[in-house]
Amino acid sequence: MQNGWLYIGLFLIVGIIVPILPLLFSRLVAPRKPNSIKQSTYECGIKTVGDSWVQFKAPYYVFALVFLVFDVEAVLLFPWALMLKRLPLFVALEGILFILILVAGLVYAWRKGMLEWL
Amino acid sequence: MNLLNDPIHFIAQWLQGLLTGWGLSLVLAKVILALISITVTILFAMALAIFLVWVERKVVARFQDRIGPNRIGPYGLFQPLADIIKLIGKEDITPALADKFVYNLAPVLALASVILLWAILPLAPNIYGVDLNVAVLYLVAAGALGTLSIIMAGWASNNKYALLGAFRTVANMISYEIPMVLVLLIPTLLAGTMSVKGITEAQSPTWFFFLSPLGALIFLISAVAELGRSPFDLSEAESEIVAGFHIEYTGMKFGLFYAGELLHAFTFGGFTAVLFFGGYRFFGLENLGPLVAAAIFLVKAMFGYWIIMWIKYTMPRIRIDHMLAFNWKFLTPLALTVLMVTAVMEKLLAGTSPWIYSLGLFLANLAIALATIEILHAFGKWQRKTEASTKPALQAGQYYEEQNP
Amino acid sequence: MTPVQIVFILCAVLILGSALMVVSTRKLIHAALWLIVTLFGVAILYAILEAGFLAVVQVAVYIGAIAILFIFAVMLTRRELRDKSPQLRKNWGAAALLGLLAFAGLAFLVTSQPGVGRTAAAMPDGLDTVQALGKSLVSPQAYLLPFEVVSVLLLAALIGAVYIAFTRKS
Amino acid sequence: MSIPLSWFLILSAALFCIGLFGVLARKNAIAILLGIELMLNAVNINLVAFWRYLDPAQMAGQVFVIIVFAVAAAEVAVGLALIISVYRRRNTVVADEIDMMKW
Repeated sequence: MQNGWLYIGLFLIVGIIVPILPLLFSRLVAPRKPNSIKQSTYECGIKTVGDSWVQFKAPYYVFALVFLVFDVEAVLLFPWALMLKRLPLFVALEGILFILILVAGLVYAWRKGMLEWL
Repeated sequence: MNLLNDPIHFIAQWLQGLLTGWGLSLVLAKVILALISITVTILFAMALAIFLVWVERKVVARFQDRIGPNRIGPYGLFQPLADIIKLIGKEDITPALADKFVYNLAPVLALASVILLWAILPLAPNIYGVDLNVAVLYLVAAGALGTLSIIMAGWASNNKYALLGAFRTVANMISYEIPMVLVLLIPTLLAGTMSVKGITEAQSPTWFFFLSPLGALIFLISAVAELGRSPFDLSEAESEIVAGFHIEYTGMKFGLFYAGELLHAFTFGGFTAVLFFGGYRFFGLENLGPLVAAAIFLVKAMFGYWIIMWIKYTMPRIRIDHMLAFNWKFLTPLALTVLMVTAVMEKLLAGTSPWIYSLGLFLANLAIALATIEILHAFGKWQRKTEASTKPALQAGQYYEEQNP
Repeated sequence: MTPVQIVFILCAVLILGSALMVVSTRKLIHAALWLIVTLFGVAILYAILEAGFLAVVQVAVYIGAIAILFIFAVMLTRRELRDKSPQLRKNWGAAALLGLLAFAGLAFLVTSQPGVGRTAAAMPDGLDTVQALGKSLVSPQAYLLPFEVVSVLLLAALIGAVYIAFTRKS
Repeated sequence: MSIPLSWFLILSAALFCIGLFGVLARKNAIAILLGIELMLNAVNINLVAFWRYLDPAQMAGQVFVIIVFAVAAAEVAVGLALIISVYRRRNTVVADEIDMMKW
């Protein structure tokens, strides 16, 4: 199994090097005449106002939150799904109990109106 | 093993013999071979990405009743090469206020996260990078790197449009990741393994598409959303946030994002084929030889890619609130239901004959689909009724009179 | 030095260096990005330890969800605290001293135990760790109860977080 | 595998102490949570190393790590929600300024 991960590691290294090559090549051949107007922030020709790193609205965070909880849940279900075929029926019911407990959370967020984009 | 039947392994064996013949140790020879195979795989993927630019432009032209590129080379086949030459020759503009390192890393990471998927894609029974026993989760993990690259691009550009686009895309991608991961559980539990090769082999009597058509559908929808393609292409809503997270990227860096998107779409087509349509299997035709199997796989992947393109060029863009509501209030509950029902049905029908097993699962999916449609129907009716009772439709001139009494 | 040891040392340098950047860099968003590097390094460690499932989950959950949540939170709270002001408390020297002392103590404890110089035995033949993990998670004799409790914990976290952060002001 | 167990333990101790330093020394509450993440990861490295070196057939180590993942997710979700909530009321994320409950 370790050999497999070694292969993945090599794949990652080569996979990062290969996209860099055209960038380097482009660096060699492309013209480079920077000036301050060219390098300014592109906002459709209108002058930039204020800091670009603006503050965001809270719903983004709510969705990230619900996502985090369900992502962990789904990932934890993988060992269960893997073994389902080899174990008796009540194992399926355990997984369903696991899912239903979390569905309560989704229902709660829904009822509270947290899934609205407002 | 001979040259005509299985050229790839033939060449690999020959090379290994050559390298050990030079006095290299077996481990080193194997590492060098692995490096060569990795490089070949990645170059193949890149060449495919270039080819996909042409495919995409041709197909969209056909959808829109045009001809598409037809000047350079036969059928305009060399058009992408000309595009690449153009992109390489373009000046690389970096915004003065950008966070340079993160800004340059983001496009590389975006493409690398897609290329990484090719490490586990089984092209044929014996042509695959590595047969991980957690391959299905590996797909999710590589997707996480893609999400990261978008946030990095949006943030490092120091541009409000870019940041807004990145945040929208990420909100969209992470939301649709939930139904996708839930649906990935279905092939896992049907096959009893997480290795993609194992899943392909497990689809020997029936494709998982017939055991779980709803699962395949949800996977396709969430894959389209994951890719940020139309109708879920909020990241680049031209009328609102210009080009989205890659607005500040020029030249080849933009090209990397673009190539990454196309290759990602094709790769997801490939994974749809592997997880639900039997991968390289096609009525025993794959036994003819690895090249035939690889061709079958690529055709299936291209078909999946074609469906993704079909959706892209047919549907209008969806508003962000609709999109998130569609995911959280419809797709996720549906995916959970399908998962639970499949798990129970799988256990109940485990001992029966393959025919009853397949038919039972298929009918269960059909029942869920019908129930869903009925619920949606009733809900729509109810909503229309409540809206009609609370807000009577405006008569002509009524609005004006209300505003100007 | 075997190749695995070299990989381990590179990986350790990556983890510790990026962890130092996490606690010392001035821009909070950079700290979050460095945390991602640390998490990735830890994932590589898991792969070295032949815990493939954990390595992939580390990337999928930690980088794909937790780090993204951090970045979102940084974006949501950045109006007031400018990145120009000092990011460390005044008594950071004491904290650094405490950290060093704790490390010295832990390192002494660890190295003084018998048997820490051992190297790992080969994995037992035919053991698929993911399957063994699945089996122990769902069997009532092993870890079924923690498995279900995790679900309750996540439910509590979801409800709590939604309630705390987003009770709409009336 | 030719790495001594002590290497992993020392690496994890170092990571833990860096995290401890972060928790104690950073002003920003979010940065403090980042430090806690480092500490949790240090614990995880220990758990996985012990699983691998003592008895790979016994899955306790991996199960613990998975539970730590879930706990970390819950902790981050609630912790960041608290920080955001405080930020919306008091307009600050500096831990020292959030002192209303001190007395």
